[in-house]
Amino acid sequence: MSLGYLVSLLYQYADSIAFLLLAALGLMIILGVVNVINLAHGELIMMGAYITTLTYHRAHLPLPLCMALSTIGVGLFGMLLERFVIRRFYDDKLGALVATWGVSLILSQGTLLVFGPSLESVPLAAWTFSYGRYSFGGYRLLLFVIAIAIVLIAWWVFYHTRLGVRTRATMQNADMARALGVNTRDIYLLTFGVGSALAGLTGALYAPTTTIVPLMGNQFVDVAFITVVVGGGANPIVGALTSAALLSLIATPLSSTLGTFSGRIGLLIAALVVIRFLPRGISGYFQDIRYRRMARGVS
Amino acid sequence: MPTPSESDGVVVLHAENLTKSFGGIRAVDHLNLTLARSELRCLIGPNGAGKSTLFGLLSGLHRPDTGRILFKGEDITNLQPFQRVRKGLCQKFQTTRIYRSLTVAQNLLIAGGTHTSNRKKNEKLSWALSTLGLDSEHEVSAGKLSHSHQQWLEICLALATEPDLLLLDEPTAGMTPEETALTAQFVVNLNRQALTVLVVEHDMAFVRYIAQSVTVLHYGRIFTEGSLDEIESNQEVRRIYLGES
Amino acid sequence: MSGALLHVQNLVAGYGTADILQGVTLEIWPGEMVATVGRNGVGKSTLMKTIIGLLSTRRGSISLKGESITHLRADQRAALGIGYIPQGREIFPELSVEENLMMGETINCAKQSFRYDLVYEYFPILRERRRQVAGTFSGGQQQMLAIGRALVGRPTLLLLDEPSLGIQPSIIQEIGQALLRLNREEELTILLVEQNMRLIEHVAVRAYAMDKGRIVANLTLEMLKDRETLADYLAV
Amino acid sequence: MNAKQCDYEAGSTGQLNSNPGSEVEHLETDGESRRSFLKKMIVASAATAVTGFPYTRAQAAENPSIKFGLLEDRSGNFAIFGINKWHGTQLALKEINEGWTLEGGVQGPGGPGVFAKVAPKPPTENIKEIVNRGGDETKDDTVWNEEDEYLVKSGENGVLGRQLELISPDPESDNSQFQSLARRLILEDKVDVIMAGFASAEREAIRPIMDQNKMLYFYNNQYEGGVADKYTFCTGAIPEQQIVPVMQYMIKNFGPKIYTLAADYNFGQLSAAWTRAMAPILSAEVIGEEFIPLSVSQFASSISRIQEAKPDWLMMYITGQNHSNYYPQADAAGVKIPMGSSINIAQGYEHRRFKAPALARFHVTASYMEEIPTPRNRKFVERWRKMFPDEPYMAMEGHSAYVATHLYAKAVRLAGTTDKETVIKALESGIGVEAPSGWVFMDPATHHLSQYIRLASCNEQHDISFVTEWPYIEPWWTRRLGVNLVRHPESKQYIPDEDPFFKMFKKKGKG
Amino acid sequence: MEREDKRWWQVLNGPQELGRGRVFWCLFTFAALGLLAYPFVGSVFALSNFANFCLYVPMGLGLALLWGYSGVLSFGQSAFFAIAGYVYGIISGNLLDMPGGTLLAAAGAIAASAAIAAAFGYFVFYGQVSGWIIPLLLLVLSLILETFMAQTAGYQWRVGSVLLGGYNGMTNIPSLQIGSSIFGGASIGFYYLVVSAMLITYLGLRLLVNSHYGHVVTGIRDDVERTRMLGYNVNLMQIQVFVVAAALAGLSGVLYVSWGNYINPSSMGLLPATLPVIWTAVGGRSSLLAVLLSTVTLRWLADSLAVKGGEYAFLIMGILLLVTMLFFPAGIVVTLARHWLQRKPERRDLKKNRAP
Repeated sequence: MSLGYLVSLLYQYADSIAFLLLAALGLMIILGVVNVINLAHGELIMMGAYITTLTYHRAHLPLPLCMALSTIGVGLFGMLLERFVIRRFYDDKLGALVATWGVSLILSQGTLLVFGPSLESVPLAAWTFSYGRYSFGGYRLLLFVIAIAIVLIAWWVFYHTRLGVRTRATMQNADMARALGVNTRDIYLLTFGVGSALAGLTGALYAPTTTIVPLMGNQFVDVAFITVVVGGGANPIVGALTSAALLSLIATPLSSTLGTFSGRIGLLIAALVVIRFLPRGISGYFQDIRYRRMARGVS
Repeated sequence: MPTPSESDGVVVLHAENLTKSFGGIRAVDHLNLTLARSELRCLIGPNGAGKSTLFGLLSGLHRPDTGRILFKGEDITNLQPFQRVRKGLCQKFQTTRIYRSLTVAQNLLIAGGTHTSNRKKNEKLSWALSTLGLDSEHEVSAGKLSHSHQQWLEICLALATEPDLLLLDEPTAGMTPEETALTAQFVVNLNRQALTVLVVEHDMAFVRYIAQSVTVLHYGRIFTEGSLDEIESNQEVRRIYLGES
Repeated sequence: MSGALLHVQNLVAGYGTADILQGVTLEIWPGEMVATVGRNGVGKSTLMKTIIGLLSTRRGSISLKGESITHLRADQRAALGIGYIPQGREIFPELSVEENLMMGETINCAKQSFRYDLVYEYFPILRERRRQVAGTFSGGQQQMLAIGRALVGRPTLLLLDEPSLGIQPSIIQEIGQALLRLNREEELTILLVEQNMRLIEHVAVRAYAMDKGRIVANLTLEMLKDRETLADYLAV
Repeated sequence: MNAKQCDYEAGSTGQLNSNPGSEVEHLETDGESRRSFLKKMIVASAATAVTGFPYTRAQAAENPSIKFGLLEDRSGNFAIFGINKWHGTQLALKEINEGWTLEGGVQGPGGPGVFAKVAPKPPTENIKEIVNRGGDETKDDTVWNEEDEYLVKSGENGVLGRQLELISPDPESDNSQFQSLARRLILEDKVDVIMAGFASAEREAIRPIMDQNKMLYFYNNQYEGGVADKYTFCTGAIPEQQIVPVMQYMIKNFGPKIYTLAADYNFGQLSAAWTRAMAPILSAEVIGEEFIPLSVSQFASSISRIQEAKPDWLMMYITGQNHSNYYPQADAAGVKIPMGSSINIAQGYEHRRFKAPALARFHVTASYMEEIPTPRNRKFVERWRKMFPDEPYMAMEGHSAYVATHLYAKAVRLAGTTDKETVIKALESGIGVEAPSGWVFMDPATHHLSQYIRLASCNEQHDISFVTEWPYIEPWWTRRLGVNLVRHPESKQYIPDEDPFFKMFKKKGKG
Repeated sequence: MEREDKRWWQVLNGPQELGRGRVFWCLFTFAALGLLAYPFVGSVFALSNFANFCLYVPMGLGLALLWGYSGVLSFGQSAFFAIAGYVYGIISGNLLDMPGGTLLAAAGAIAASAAIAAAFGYFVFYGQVSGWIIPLLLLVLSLILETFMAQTAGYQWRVGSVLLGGYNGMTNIPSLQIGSSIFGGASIGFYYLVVSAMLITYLGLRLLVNSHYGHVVTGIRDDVERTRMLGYNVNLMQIQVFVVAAALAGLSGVLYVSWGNYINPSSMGLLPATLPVIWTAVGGRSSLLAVLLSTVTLRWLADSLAVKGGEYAFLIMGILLLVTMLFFPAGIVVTLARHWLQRKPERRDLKKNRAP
C-alpha cells in the first residue's frame, strides 16, 4: 500500500464525512431538539441548491452571497413550516412524519412545474492539488473544512451561549425550562429554522458539484436518514459527528477496495447492526453511559 | 403476628435485600419484605420513601440492583412484567391507567383472559363490578367515567387477570371521603375473598379502615412494621412523618 | 384589590377527569414566607404547578401583584418574577452547575442584573463545583442548585415544593437557614410546600393546611409550633 | 461506410403504393423466405385494394381520428427525458396533421438492410471483421438525400384523411402506472399505436401487455439492445451502433487501456459486457471496471480508483441524475482523462447543465444531438424551438420519438389501414426516411433502426464538434443470433449471455 | 363474562370498526353484490383497472391494522409487497408445468414476506427500538433490497430457470392458475379473485380487531405498559401483528404480479414505500372500512390524475396528504363518519334516559 494510496484514502474519508455530516446535521438537530423527523429535509436541500443557482444565474450575484442567501432563505422557509405545519404535530411524531412527506411531494413537484426539469449548474472553483498519481479537488476539502467548522460552531453555540444552554435544557426537560421563563415554542421555532438553514446551506454548498433537478434531494436523504438513525437524537452534535465518522470508516474502505456497491450495502447493513445493539443510536448510548456514571458517582 | 415460613405455602411474596438507585438517589435500600397469604398490608411512609419504586420492583417495571424476589416460592427476579402477571401478581398504577378511548366493556375484555382459563366465570370480578356500580356502565367510554369510577375500573382490570397478589398504588387519590370509604370497604371485602393485597396509601382514614398490618417505609428501608395501633402510637413514626429524623 | 402579592381564588385544576384542586383560595403578602401543609396526595404540588402555569387553570383565577396571570403561559409567568423549585428538583442533569444557574436568568425580565454573587454566597459549593455536571450531584446539592437557579433571576415570589424531600437532615437545616436569610435580607416572598415539621416551624410565619384539594385551615405561627395540631394534618 | 445506392426515386407514397409489381420482381431474388413474406404483403395489399385501395378522401373523411397513445414520463425521476420525448412526438404529430411527412418511403422488401438470412446457428468465431465493417454486408446500395429540407408534402392533412389524436397520460416514472395506463390505452381508449417508456424497466413492464393484446408498440430510446419482439419497434440506438464505433475511435486516438465506469443495472452491466468483449477484438484491454448503484451520488472513491488504474480513457455508462454528479466532481478533482460514452450528453445534455470544463474531452456516439451542424438540422431545431421555446435541450431521445412518429404515419399510409398486423407488415417492408439526423431505415428482421451515427466531441468550452460519422450502421447483433421477426415472430430480450461470443459477460467482480 | 356468549357475527359487528348495525350490513351486502354484479355491465378494461385498484387493499388494510390499531408505522409495506412478488415469480416460473404450481408459489411468496417480517420484527420489537426509528429502518431495508435487486441482471442471477432481471425486472411471470382457469390481469376471473380477496381480508381483519386479541392489540397502542401489566407479551404480539401486515402486503404483491406479470426493484423505492401510508392516513387509520375506501379511491384518483392531471398528480397528492394531516388528523373518511354518526347516539341516549 503506497503512501499515495493512504493519502487518497484519507481524502475519500474526509469527503465522505463531510457529505454525511452536511446531509444529516440539520435533520439531526431538529430531531434532537424538536423530536420530529422531517421527511422534507431533502427538498429543503434542493431549495438551497435552487436558490443558489437561480440567484447566481439570474441576479448575477457572487457565489458566496448566493450561498448565504440560500441559507437564510431556507431557514426562513423552515420557520414558516414549523409555524404552520410542524407545530401541530408535537404530540404525534408519526403524524409529523407523514405530513412532512406531503410537504416533500409538494416542494419537489412544484419545483418541476415552476423551474422545469433541470437548471444549469453553477461553476466550481477548479483548484486541485495532487500527490503521487492522485489528484484531489480543493473544493471537496473545503467542504470538509466547512462541515467541521459547522460542527464546531454548532458545538460552540450549544455549549457556550445562553441560547445553547436554553436549547439543551429544553431538550432535557421542556416543562422545567418553561417554568424558568424559557419560551420553548420560540426555541422549537428557532431550532427548526436553524436545521432548515443547514439544509439550505448543504444544498448551496453542493450545488456546484451536483445536478440541479427537482428530485436532487433524494441523493441526500437516504444517507441522512441512515446517519440520523445511527447517531440517535439524544445529542445531535455528538451523534452526527460520531455517526458520520463511523459510517465513513465502514463505507470508505469498502468502496475503495471492493467497489461502490459494497460501500453502499455496507453502509446500510452497518445501520441495521448498530440499531440492533444501540437502539437509541450512538449518542443515546453515550447518554445512557453518562447517566449510569452519574448514578454511580453519588451512591 | 405469626411468622410465616416459606415452605408451608403461607408466604405469597418474599423480597430480600432489594436495592434500586436512580441517578444518584437510592430509592430502595437493602429492603426485605414478606407477605403472607390472604394478608392485607398497608405500605405507608413519607414522600420519597421509596414506595412506588418498591412497587415497580415487585411488578417488574424496574430491575433491582441487588436482591431477589420470590413469589409463591418461585424466584421471579428476572421475569418480565407480563410473566409476573401470569403468575398472579398484578398492579394498579398510581395515576389511573386505563384505555380511555375504549369502553368499559372493551377495557375488561382486554384485561380478562391472559393466564387464566377463559371459560370459567370470574366471580370476583363480577362481584366487584356490581359492588362498584360499573356493571351499568359497560358501554361508556372509559375516559368519560368519573374519576373514582376510573380508579375502580383500574382495580377491576387488575382483578380480571385473576391475581393472587394485588398491588394497589394510591387507590383513593383524588376521591371524596365517601368514595374513599366505599373503596376501603371494597378492598376489605376483596381481601376476605382470599386475595392478598398490598396497598400504598396516604389517606389515613383509608388505612385506618382496612389495615390489618402496616409497614412504614423510610429512606428506602423498612422503618417498622406492626398493627395500625402500634404504628399510630409509635413516636418514631410520627417523627419521620414530621421530618424530625 | 388588596395588596397581596399572590392571590389565588377558587382555583380548580387537575389531571384527566380528576380535579385535584377543588377550589383553593389563598393570599400571600409581600415579604411573607408561607407554608402549605398536608398529607401526600392532597394536591399541594398540583397547586404549585398550577400557580406557575404548567397545569392549566380549569376554574378560578390567579393574580400576581393585582394583575391576573390566569391566562399566561408558564414562561410568561416566570418572566413576571415567579421562581419555581419543583418537587424532585428537576435540575438539568446534563448541564453543568453554572449552566443550570444560567437557566434562571429568564425569570423576572424586569430585573437589572443577575444574582450569581448571592447564590454563590449562600451556597459556596455551587461556586466550587460550577463546572461539574449537575447529574452527579447528591440530592442535597441538587436542591441547593435548584434554589440557586431560581434565585439568579431575582424573583419576587418563590414557589418551593418540598425542599426537604430525600435530603439529609443536616442539609435540610442548611437550606432552612438560607431560606430564612433570603426572606429577611432579600425580602423574598416564599410559598413553601413542606412536610418536614422542623423546617416549617423554623421558617414559616403561617401555613395553609390542605386536605382533599381544599384549604382546610389557616395555621398561625403558634399553631405551627404545636406538634399535635400539625400532626393532625400531616402524620399517620 | 455503408453508403449505398438506392433504387428508388425519392417520391411520394402514392408512387410507392401504386407500383406493387416492381416490388414483386425485386423480391424474387431473395428466395423462399422473402417470397412467403411477399405473398402476405400482396394479400394484404389486395385486401386493402378491395376496400378501396388506394384510399379515397371521401372515405377518409368519414373515419374518426387515429388514436395515438403515448406514455412518456412528465413527472418523477425521468421527467427530464420524458418531457423532451413528449415534445418530439407532439411536433411530429402537428406536422403530420398539417400535411407533412418525412421524405422517404419503402425501398421495397429488398431494400437495404434486409439481409434477412437466418444463421443456422449463432456464430461463435471471432467477429472482428464484422465489427470493423460496422455490421453485416447488405445487399443493396443506398444513397440518401443531401438536401436541407427533410419534410415533404404528404398530400393530405393527417393520415388516410384522418387526424392523429394524441392520448398521452403521464405515467409518472412509475412502472405500475405504466402497466395500468398501457391497459387503459389498449382496452379503453382503443388506441392504434403506443409509444412508451424511457427506462428499460418501463419497457419491460408493459411489453408483456403489448404482446398479450397484439398492440403495436414503439420504444424510442437508446438502450442496451437485444429486444426481439414481433410487436415492438425500437427506434433508439443500440450497442452495436454506438459502443463499437466509439471504442474504435477512442482506442485509435487515445490508447488501448480502458476503464469502464457503469451504472449497476441492466444497461450499465450489458454495455460494460460489450466493451469487455469488444476490447480484445479492437486490440485493446479493459484494465478496470466499476459498477455504481443508481442511488450513489458521491464519487470520491471511484475517482481515486480511476487515478490508481491510470487508463488511457474512460468508458462511461453511468446514468441518471445522481450519476451525472460524477462530472463536476471528477473535474474538480483534476481528472483529465478522455471519456467515451454511448449515452451521456446526448441524452441528458450534461454539457449544458454543468459548467465548463466538467465535460471536456467527452466523446459520445449519438443518433442525434442538437448541435449537429447540418443545415437540415438547423431547420429542425428552428421548427422545434418555435413550438417549444422553453426546451432546455433537444436530446437524441426526443429525435427518436419524432422520427418514430413520422415512421408510424408513413407505415399507416403505406398499409392503407391502421390495422396493427398490416401496419407491422408495412413497417417490415423496408421503410426508410430522411430524418433530421440523416437517413434512417427500419430493419425488418430485427425491428430496430439502421441509424446515422455521429461521434460528438466536447471541448473545454463545452462546444460540440462532430469528429467523425457513420452514415449507416445496421442493428447486426441480434441478427447474428438468428433473429428474424419477419419469419420467426418471437418476444424476448436477448442478453449477451446468450451469445457464446460474450462468454466474458460475467462481471469481473466489482472492481 | 359476555364475551364467551358472543357468536362470531357479534364479534364481526363489534365496536372496533366504523360501520355497525343492520343498516350498515344491508349497505355492505348491497355494495358487495354490486361488486359481484359489476362484470355484467363493465368493460374488460374497467374490470381490469378496478381490479388493479382493489388489489392494493390488503396491503392498505394490513397497514391500517399495524398503524391504526397497534400503533406501529411502517414505510416498509412495499418491500414486503415486492418480496412476495419476486418469490412468487421465482417459484411459479420454476413450476411452470406443475398443476397448482402458481398456488404453491402464492403460498410460498406470502410465507416469505411473513418470515422476513418476523425476523425484522424480532430485531426491532425485542430490541425496544423507539417508535420513529421503525419506519425509517424499514425504509432503509427497502432501499437495501432495491439496490441489491437492481444489480441482478445477467445469467449468474438465476434461481432455477428464472432470471431475476436486475433493474429491468422479472418478466413473464405467470398469472395465478387454478385448474384450467387462468387469472390474468384482464380477465373476469381475476376481478372476482381480487374482489373476494379484498372482501375476505376486510371481514377477516374485522373479526380480528373485534376479537379479544384485537382488543389487546388496541390496548398495546393506547398504553404499552398497561397492557404489559395485564399479563400480555406485548413484544410478541407486536411481531405477530407486524407479520400479519407483511403477509397481507405479500398477498397484494402476488395479486399484482398475477395482474401485470411483472415486478421490478423500483417497487421497493422511496415513493412506492410511502403510498400505503398515504392511503391509510387519508382514509383514517383507525378504521378498516375507511382505509379500504381510501385505498380504492386514491388509486382511482392517481389513475385519473395520470390521465387528466398530468404533471400535477404528485402536487395534488401532496396537498391532499398535507391537508388531511392538518385538518383531518384522524383521516377524512373517519372524521366525516364520526361527524355523521355523532347525532345518532345522542338521540339514542335521550331515549334511554326517558324510558328508565
